[in-house]
This record gives sequence, structure tokens and C-alpha cells, in this order.
Amino acid sequence: MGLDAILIPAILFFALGVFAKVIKSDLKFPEGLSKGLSLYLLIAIGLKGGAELANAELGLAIKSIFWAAVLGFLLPIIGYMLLRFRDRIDRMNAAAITAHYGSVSAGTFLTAVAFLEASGISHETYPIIMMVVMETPAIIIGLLLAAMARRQIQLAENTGDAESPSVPWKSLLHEALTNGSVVLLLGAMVIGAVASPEAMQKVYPFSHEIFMGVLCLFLLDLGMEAARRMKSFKKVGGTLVAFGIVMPIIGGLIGIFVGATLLEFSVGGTLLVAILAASASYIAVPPAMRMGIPEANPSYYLTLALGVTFPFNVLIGIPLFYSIANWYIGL
Amino acid sequence: MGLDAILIPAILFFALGVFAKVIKSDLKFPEGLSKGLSLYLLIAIGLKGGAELANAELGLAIKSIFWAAVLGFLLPIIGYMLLRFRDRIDRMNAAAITAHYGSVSAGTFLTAVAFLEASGISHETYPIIMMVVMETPAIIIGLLLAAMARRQIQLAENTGDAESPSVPWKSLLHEALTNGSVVLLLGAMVIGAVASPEAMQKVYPFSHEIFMGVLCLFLLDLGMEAARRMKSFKKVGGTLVAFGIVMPIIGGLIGIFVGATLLEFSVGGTLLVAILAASASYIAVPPAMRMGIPEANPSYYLTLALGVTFPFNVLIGIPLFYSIANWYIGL
Amino acid sequence: MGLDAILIPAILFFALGVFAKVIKSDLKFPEGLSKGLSLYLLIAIGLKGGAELANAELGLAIKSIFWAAVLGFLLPIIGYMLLRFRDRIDRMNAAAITAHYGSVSAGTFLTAVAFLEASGISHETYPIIMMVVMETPAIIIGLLLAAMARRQIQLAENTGDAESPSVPWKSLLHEALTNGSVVLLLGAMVIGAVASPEAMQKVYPFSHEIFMGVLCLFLLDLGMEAARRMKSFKKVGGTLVAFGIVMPIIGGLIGIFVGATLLEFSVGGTLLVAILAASASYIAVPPAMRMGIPEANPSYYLTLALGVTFPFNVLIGIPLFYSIANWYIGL
Amino acid sequence: MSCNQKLMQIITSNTLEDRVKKIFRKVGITGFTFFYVSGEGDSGVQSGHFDADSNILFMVMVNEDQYGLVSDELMKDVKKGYHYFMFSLNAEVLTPSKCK
Amino acid sequence: MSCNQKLMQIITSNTLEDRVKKIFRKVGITGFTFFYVSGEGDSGVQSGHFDADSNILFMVMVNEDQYGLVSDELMKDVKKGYHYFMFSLNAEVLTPSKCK
Amino acid sequence: MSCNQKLMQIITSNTLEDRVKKIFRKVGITGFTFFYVSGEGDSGVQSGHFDADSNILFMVMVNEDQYGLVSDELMKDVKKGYHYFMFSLNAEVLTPSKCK
Ligand SMILES: Nc1ncnc2c1ncn2[C@@H]1O[C@H](COP(=O)(O)O)[C@@H](O)[C@H]1O
Ligand SMILES: Nc1ncnc2c1ncn2[C@@H]1O[C@H](COP(=O)(O)O)[C@@H](O)[C@H]1O
Ligand SMILES: Nc1ncnc2c1ncn2[C@@H]1O[C@H](COP(=O)(O)O)[C@@H](O)[C@H]1O
Ligand code: NA
Ligand code: NA
Ligand code: NA
Repeated sequence: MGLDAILIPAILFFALGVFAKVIKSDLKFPEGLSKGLSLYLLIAIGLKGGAELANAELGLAIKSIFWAAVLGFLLPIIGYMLLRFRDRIDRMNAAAITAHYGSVSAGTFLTAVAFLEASGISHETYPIIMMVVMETPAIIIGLLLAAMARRQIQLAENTGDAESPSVPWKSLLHEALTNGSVVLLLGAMVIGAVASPEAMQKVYPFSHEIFMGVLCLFLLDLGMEAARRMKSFKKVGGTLVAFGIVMPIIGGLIGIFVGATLLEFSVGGTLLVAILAASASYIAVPPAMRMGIPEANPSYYLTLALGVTFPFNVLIGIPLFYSIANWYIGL
Repeated sequence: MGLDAILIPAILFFALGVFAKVIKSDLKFPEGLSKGLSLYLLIAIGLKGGAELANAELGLAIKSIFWAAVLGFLLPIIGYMLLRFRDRIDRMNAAAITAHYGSVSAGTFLTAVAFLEASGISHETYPIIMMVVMETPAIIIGLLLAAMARRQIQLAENTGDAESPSVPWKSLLHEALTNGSVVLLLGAMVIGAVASPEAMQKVYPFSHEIFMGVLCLFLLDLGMEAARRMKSFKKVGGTLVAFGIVMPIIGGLIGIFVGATLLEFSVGGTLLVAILAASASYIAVPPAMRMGIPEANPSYYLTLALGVTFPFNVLIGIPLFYSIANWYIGL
Repeated sequence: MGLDAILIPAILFFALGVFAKVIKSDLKFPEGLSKGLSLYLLIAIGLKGGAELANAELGLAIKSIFWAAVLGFLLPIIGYMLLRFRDRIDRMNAAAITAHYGSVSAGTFLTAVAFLEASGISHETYPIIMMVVMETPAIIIGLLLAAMARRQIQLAENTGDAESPSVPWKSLLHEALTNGSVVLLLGAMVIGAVASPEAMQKVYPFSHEIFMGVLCLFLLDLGMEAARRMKSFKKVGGTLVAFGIVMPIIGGLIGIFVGATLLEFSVGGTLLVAILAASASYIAVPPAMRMGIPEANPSYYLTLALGVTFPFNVLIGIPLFYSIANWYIGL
Repeated sequence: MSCNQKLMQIITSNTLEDRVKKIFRKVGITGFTFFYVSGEGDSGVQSGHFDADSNILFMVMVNEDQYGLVSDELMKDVKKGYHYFMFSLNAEVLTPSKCK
Repeated sequence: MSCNQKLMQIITSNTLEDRVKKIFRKVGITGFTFFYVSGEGDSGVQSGHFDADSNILFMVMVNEDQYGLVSDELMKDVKKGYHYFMFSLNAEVLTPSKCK
Repeated sequence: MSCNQKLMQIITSNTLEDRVKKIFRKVGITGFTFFYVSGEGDSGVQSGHFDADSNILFMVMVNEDQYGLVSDELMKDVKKGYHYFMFSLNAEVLTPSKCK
């Protein structure tokens, strides 16, 4: 497992994107392109997952869903405690940040899939359904933590309710459950499962064959975006940057335990669970936090999720968790 | 011919788009994506049609063109009479609306093609050239009806010509004939016909293989857009919504007669003619009406074409006309 | 070598684009699409070049790079002398215009590749690396010429330095070397060379198979854009339009000499070198001139590069230089 | 036939698009314009790559009555912490049907 | 070196882009800016999906003379039924070459 | 809590995006908005196809002090030949935090 393991095109394109911004190139993607690529990737992974899950074992699927939900609820609480330790980060920002770590980054997940495929390592497909499940719980936990924090702040300040946001639970739960990426991923999975295999065959050149190339383009763009975010490190401060590296390590280790021990996946599947746990959402969760925790500073959570944790996972986390999973399962 | 006939990915993605908007998901396509997809689809269908028509029978091609033109002139007149019956809809809006029904919806046509291919039913390719032919006549009829209506209104009001739009026939005919989708479709057909087959071979992975997948993405977007339009039903009123369902049924039946009896197509080809007749344009005609009949209300015709007739055809019309064509030809 | 040599889809789509604008069709590409297509093409050609250059002969590669740099420095100087002949064009505009001719147009280069592939003629891959090399020197020469011109103007006018742009050499050189298309092309080449062939295999359906089709779409758009620029001929004037045709002929002939005699390429490779020399950049150089020679009129150089030289090369230059190369090598 | 009105502009996160539209509807505004923009400010760089880091700019032409209503509603959200960058310009509306 | 001019803005359907540009040319306007926007109004939702439901916003800085000419021309179209949402703002132009 | 400020708008070539942002930073402006537009003018048609023929429009709300600083800096570039189409509008800012 040497350097060449990360010399896969997807990761190299990510590095190219970072490099381009580090040397201050004027390389730029047109508006809308990265949103379009991300729609494509969600659909493609959904179709693939759906087609394979149609033949899945129900018991294991349910078990996966259960543990995914547990991870989604548990990780944000761990993150919150870390951030609130010695009152380092205020309650609102802590709640908003931690919600991102309970959810997942589809980009990181797909890079891990590309890593496995390039190395010829097989993996279970249950992690795809786990990815769908994990989108939502973290949002709910984040909002709950913020609601509790708001109450405490009010008690402390002895202020009335007048100017505090009465949490619009209904609309926020709705937002969490009908989030664009959840709908797309789940919808594509259902279509992949119910459409006739012959009909799906005609969609494959689009959804499967050009997939890796589109992923490269997407990661090139994300690399540039990540590098751009790194400039905000100073504003965000050392504590948060450290959190953005420590938290995925904790998450990854818990993920390995869940994948290998509780779900008894192979090394490939275990890596994917580790990545689900280690990665931080930068697509589904930020909008929900904008809506639900307006008091938090968006540049904190976007910088962390995109500028710290994402590059950490892509460049270090994937090979690291793979090695650990390999060693742990081989014990 | 059960439910599973419409369980093809293209239609399922359309349904997913409708569903996403019904549950008020925040799923959104970036600006420009749907315009780009629609350019792609027109080029792809044009290339395919051109390559096949290069080997077509001249006699039948001319016959198809003739009947396409007849449909394009006839359908708007039927529609106008329906809308003006008991003076329900004012003249200007009736003229603008009916023009859409003489023209065609490429999205619906392609869904029908996908439906046939998924069911393994072959079809003639003449309908592709008929699609090109039908883009224009309806626009001309619509403008003529509006011009006549304008004259009648003036006579009735006894007003001078000063403030009434003297129809800029030259520029409107120009618009009808040089419309972007006409040029693209016709241009791609010519290229498909004259380029050497070996050279075309290199374009196929782009134009043929990923076609079905791109169509799915396009229909997902159209599903969302159709659902968004459905919200305007109240404003548009029951009469118009009813027209949006009755008119395609009339058109479809006439189309079946033209396809099966006059052109002696197979069931597949007949379905495609039915869909040409039944569908309402939402790309080529609306701009022409904006220019030529500024007095009409755009939200009427867009709601009808996209919010009523399009979903009706995709979900009900295609299987319905297929069954009728099957029965009629089997008589 | 008859008419059918240019009846390849790529060139036909270019012609369709020109035609659409000549008949004043309202055909329009959504914003961002052409930028996206151009990113794709640079990546695809880079990956292809990189993979092949990994097995290249080092000596010949270095020789190619050397002569590419010579062309990049030489051509702008020839162009400048032509433009300044009898003081026809002022110094600033001459410097800015000529820089475009030392650099290359990726679109023209790719059309030439498509032309060769459609005709089944093989070609060396060194021209791809030459393309990368040629992006930069011309920019530097252009800026140098402008700096000299600025000094002369100041001396003539006896004005102080106060209001003249003290050339920000550092930032301009940086701009020239970190230009988006240089980074993308070079980056993709490196990735194509270092990534494992098995991993690259998965990217090919995206980067190779759909390549020709995407190129067609790109050229359709460029055709429209070129035709739009042709409208500015009057503003630009006869001298400049003539220059836009004479300069590529001179460049092409020099390129044939470099390709065939100095680098001993086959007819295919020689044509590509000719096209590198004959074509004028409309992506990388114009931004650099905007920044570095703000006094020059952008509509001059864009009209020339895109409205004159580009269509000339695509429709006439490619078959012309091919015939000449064929004849010259056969001597 | 022209009239003087206020052109309000509101710049906020893309993710609050529906929230703002709801406020418009609530106070009876039926005509407005919007488009997506990039920007920088207290909430960091909004580069337009994801929904969460895109900005939307609303333009809405209102008469005095509507102006009071809509700015009051929006201000309530600002107090809750929502980032709305709001300002108004004095405009002369030329389209007669918009002056009723 | 600055001067006061009128910033006219015209919001209309994308499909009328060339029509408006022709009017500009007719009255001798050589400088203008435009971009595509979404919106709602009397002619329904313009969501930007097709040419027919996209809006375009023109910004054109004019002096008093041009202002009269261009608004008269545009108003003719409004009377024919074309939907132009037009308004003007008082602007101070800073670029000297634009103040001639 | 509202205040009067100047809304400056600068239309220029896309390729000068970083140059303008640097000027903002230099004079201490931390909040601004921008988007890409098309247009025509003395430097020809900017149709938005390539970086070199796209326009960018900056909107920046400034108080009197910043206004002087930023327009001076921009004007220096204009004198060097850069095409900045600049103008300002009088605006009433409603967001309290932007009135400090
Ligand atoms: N001074 C300003 N001028 C123009 N736009 C601004 C200004 N300040 C903020 N904005 C815009 O408003 C958005 C939100 O601002 P903020 O709440 O400060 O993050 C920013 O992303 C900018 O697009
Ligand atoms: N009050 C308003 N404020 C801002 N934009 C408006 C307003 N009314 C209409 N518009 C814009 O003008 C377009 C055409 O308006 P209408 O003619 O009312 O359909 C709409 O799609 C909006 O983009
Ligand atoms: N009178 C005007 N009104 C509105 N925008 C203008 C005007 N003149 C120039 N512009 C814009 O400013 C850009 C640069 O102008 P110019 O320097 O004249 O080429 C143009 O591409 C237009 O987008
Ligand atoms: Na996670
Ligand atoms: Na029809
Ligand atoms: Na050249």
C-alpha cells in the first residue's frame, strides 16, 4: 500500500485543483457546472446502489440502516462535546458545526469507491443506503442542540421570547427529510431497483461508464474550492482547524468498528463505513443550518467541512482508514 | 401491456421530478442545465434521424412531410374552434394557445421513443422528419388567427390602427423558420445524412450511447417544472385545464389515423405520429407567441403545455395511444 | 483530397453554427456551456497526450519543446512587423494582436486532430506538448512589445510617468505561467502520464469515447460566435481582416517547415505543427492582454482571432496545409 | 403616467429563497425579480458552488405601503440572526400598469 | 468629471432580447448591459428553464435626450401589449469617457 | 436604524475580477457582491463565451469615506486604460449591522 494507491485519477485531479489555487491560477469553473456534476453523481450512485440492493439481503440491509442511524445521532453529540469542552466554541456554532460531521460527504464517499475500484478491492453496497440514511439524523440533532442552547441563553439573559427564533420544527423536519440530495439519492435508488434491467442497460453508458471521468472533473472543482476555503483558516482559528482533523479520525475509527465488527463487512465495505462516519457534509447540511441556526457563522462550518476535513479525508483519511481496517480485520 | 410498460427509467425520472416538487423538496437544477440538455437531445435525435433517413424511401418521406404539414395546419384550427366555443376564451389567448398544439414537444416524442425501445418495439424513422416539419405551420396559423382577431377587435371598437401591432409578418415568418430548434434539428439531420458513416461512428458514444441517460436527467427536470406549473391551475381555470387534456386526445386519435391508415406505419411508427399530434410545444412556440401575440397571457399557454398536456401524454397518453394503435392496426 | 475531407462532423457543426447566425436564427447556448465544454476538451486532450508521452522519446520531446518555444517567440515578432508596416496599426494594438498569433487555438488544433482521425491518417503526439509550451512565450513577447511602445510614446509626448501603467511584470509573468488553460492542459498531461493505465482505463469512456461528440457541440457554439464576430468586420477595417488571413498562412508555412524538416514528423504531425503556428489563441491570450495592455482595443483582437483566423483555419487552413505538407514531404 | 416607487434589493443566502418569497406572498407582493450572485461579507465568501454558499439577490419594486410592510417582516428575520443585506433606491416606474 | 445620468432598467422576456436591442440601436445607444433573471409578475412565473420563461434585465445609462427617445420607443411596444417592466434611477457616472 | 450610503456599481471585463477585488481589499472594503453580465460598449460585444469576452458587475455599498477612497483607486486604473464603467446610486441601507 504505497504512494501509488492514491495516484488514482480522481485524487490526482483533486490535487490538481488544490495546486491550481495554491499557485493562484485563474482557472475557474463556470457557474452551475459543479452543481450539475453533483446532481449527476448522486443519480449515478443511486442507480447503481438501487440495482444492487434489489438483490440484497433484507436482514443485513436493515442492520445497516440501523447502525447508520445510530452513527448519525451519535457522532454529532461527540462532536458537540469536543467543541464545547472548556467552552471553547459558543453553543450555536458548536451545534451547527457538529451537525455536518454526523452527515456525509458524497464526494469523499465516491473518492473512496474510486480508490477501491482502482485497487481492485471489492466492497459491499449497503454503505450506499447507509449514506442516504445518514443525511437526516445529524440535521435533527444539530437543530435540537441549538434549540436547547437558545433556551439556555434566554434563561441566562432573562430575555423574553420576542426576538428569539421560535424553532419552526415542522418546516425544519420537512427540510431535513425532503432535502434535494436525499430525494435524488433515494429516488434514483428506487428507480434503479424497480426499472427492468434491460431498460437500465440503456442508461448505463451515461450512469456507469462516464462516471469515473465525471468524478474527476468534480474533484478538480472541489480541489479548487477546498483550497479557496483554506485561506479562511486564520479567521476560523486553530481550535476549529484542529477539530476538523481530530473529528474525522474519531469518526473513522468508530466507523471501522461499526463496519468490521457490528456489520461484519469486508475491508472494502468497512472502509466505506469509516468514510461515511469520518466525512462532513457540505451539500445537504449547510442549507439546513442556514435555515435552522441562523445565529451560527456559515464561514466556520463551510471552511471546516470543505477546507479541512474534505482534503484530509481524500488525501490521508482514505489510505489511513484502509490500512487500519485491513489490520483490524486481519487481527 | 401492464403497469411495467411505463416503469422505464425515463418515465420514472419524470415521476421523481413531479414527486420532488409535490413534497416541496428544495431540489433544484442549476440555470442553463435544462437548456443544455435540450440542445443535446435535439442534436442527438437529429443525427440519428439523418443517418437513417439517408437510406429512406423518397416517396414515403414526401408523403410523411405532406401529412405532417397538414397536421400542423389542421390541429390549431380544431383547437381554436374548441377554445372559442361559446366564446369561452378570448380570441388572442385562443390563438396563442392553439398554436402550441399544432407544434410538437420533443421531450414527449423522445419519451415515446424510449418507451418503444424499452419494450423492444421497432418504429419507422419518418416521424423524426415529421417533427421538424411540424414546428413551423402551427406558428403561422396562430399568428394568422391572431391577426384576424385583431382586425375584428378593431372593427368592434372602431379604433384606429395607431396603437395596434401591425403584424411584422416578415420578421415573424423569419422567426418561425429560423427558430433555434428547427435549425438544430434540421442541421443535425443534414449532418447525419452527409457525413461519412465512419466519421459518424466516432460521434456515436456521445450522441447515441449516453442518450437515454441524458433523457432521464432532462425528464427529471421537466417533471419538476411541470409540477411547478400545476400550481397555476387555479389561475388558469377549469376550462383551460380540460382543454389541455381533451386536445391531446383528439390530436392523438387523428395522429393514429394518419400514421396507421394514411402512412401505413407499424404500431411503433403510428404511436410516434400520434404523439406528434397529441403533444404541445413548450420550446419553439412560446417565444414565437411572445413576439407575435403579445396580448396573450404567457402563463396560460405555458401552464397548459407544460403543466397539463405534457404530464398527461407522458403518463397516460403514451400507453393509451399505444394500446389504441395496437387495436386499430390489428382490426 | 476532395470536398468530403472537410465533411467531417466537427467541421460540419462549425458550419452549422455559422449558418445559424447568418440566417439570424435565435439559436443560443446557455451561459457557461461553452466554458464547460472547453474545460472538458483541454482535460481530455491533456490526458491523451500525457498517456502517450509517457512512452515518448525524450530527445524528440525536448526538440519539439525547443522549436515550439522558438515559434512562440518568432511568430509575434513577424506579426508585429507586418502590422506596424507603414504605421498602419498603432503600437499598442499591434502588440496585443500579434501576441494572439504566437499562441494557439485549442479548438483549431482539435479540429485538425479530428480531420486526421476521420481520414485515417496517423500523427505524432509531440504537438500536444508543443501546444502547452506555446501558450506562454507569445504573451511575454506581446507585453514586451507593449512596454517598449509605451516608452516610445512617453518619449514622444514628453509626459511624465505619472499616468502610464508601470508594467507589473511580476504579476503578468505569473498570469502567463499560471493561466487556467496552461495549468489544466499540463496538469492533465501529468495525470495521464503518472496514473496507472488500469485506473486511466475507467476514465476513458469520459475522456476519449465521447470526445468527438463534445467537440462537435463546442464547434457548433464557436461557429455561432465566429459568425457573430464577423459583424464587426467594418469596425475592425480591411487591413486587420487581411492580416487575419495572411498571418495564419505565413504561420502555417513556417509550421510545415518546422514540422517536416526540423522535427521530421509525418504528414499528420506536420499538419498539427502547422496548425499550432497558424492558429490564434482566443482563450488564454485575450485575458492576458486585457490585463497587460489595457490601452489596446479588445474588439480588434477578438474579432481577428475568432471571426477571421479561426474560420479561415477550420474551413481552408486545415485542408490547405495538409495538401502542402503532403506535397512538401513527398518532394 | 410614471410614478415614484421604492426599489428594494435584498441579498441573502440562496437557501433562504423560499423564506423570502413567503414573506413577499404574506404581504401581498405579486411581482418581483431575482438572480443568483456571488459575494463576500460577514458570513464569509459565497462563491456559488453549492446551494449553501450561493447568494440570491431579490429586486422588488414597492409603493410606500408595501415598503413598510415588507421591510418590517424582513427585519423580524434579521433580528433572529438571518443575514439579509437590504437597501432601497428611489425609482421612477415607467410602465403604466405598474403604477396602480 | 462625473455627471448625472439616468440608469434605465428594463425587465422583459428573454425572447424579446433582440427586439429591445434593435430599439437601442435605433435611438443610437451603443452601450448597454444585460443579464438573465428570474421573476414573477402578471405574466406568471419566469423560472428560466426555457427561452420562453426566462427574463432578461437590461441596464442602460442614458443622458436626458436618449432617455426621452428610448422610453418613447419602448412605450410604443408596451401599448401593443409587450410586457416591459421599466424604471429609472438617478445615477452619478464616474467614468469620464461616459460623460461626453 | 437605517442609513444613507452610496451603492457603487462597476462593470468591467471578467479578466479584471481579481484586480478590482484587490482594490477593495486595499481600501478596507470587506463586503461586496458581484455577478457576470453581458454587454456592449466601446470595447465591443462582451457575449460571455470566453473569459475574455465576459463582463463582471460589482455592487458595493460604501459610506462617504470609502466612496472617496475606492473611486480614487479605480480612477487610477481608468487613466491607465482599463475599462471600468462606474457609477453610483444613493441608497438607504436597512440592515442595521451594515450602518456602523
Ligand atoms: N457592503 C456591501 N456591498 C455590497 N454587497 C454586500 C455588502 N456587504 C454584504 N454584501 C452582500 O451581502 C451578502 C451577505 O452579507 P453578510 O451578511 O455580511 O455575509 C454578501 O455575501 C454580499 O453578497
Ligand atoms: N414589482 C416588481 N418588482 C420587481 N420586478 C418585477 C415587479 N413586477 C414585475 N417584475 C418583473 O418583471 C417581469 C415581467 O412582469 P409582468 O409583466 O408583470 O409579468 C416579471 O417576471 C418580474 O421579473
Ligand atoms: N451606457 C451604458 N449603459 C450600461 N452599460 C454600459 C454602458 N456603456 C458601457 N456599458 C457596460 O460597460 C462595459 C464596458 O464598456 P466599454 O468600456 O464602453 O466597452 C460594456 O460591455 C457594458 O456592459
Ligand atoms: Na460523517
Ligand atoms: Na401537436
Ligand atoms: Na499560432
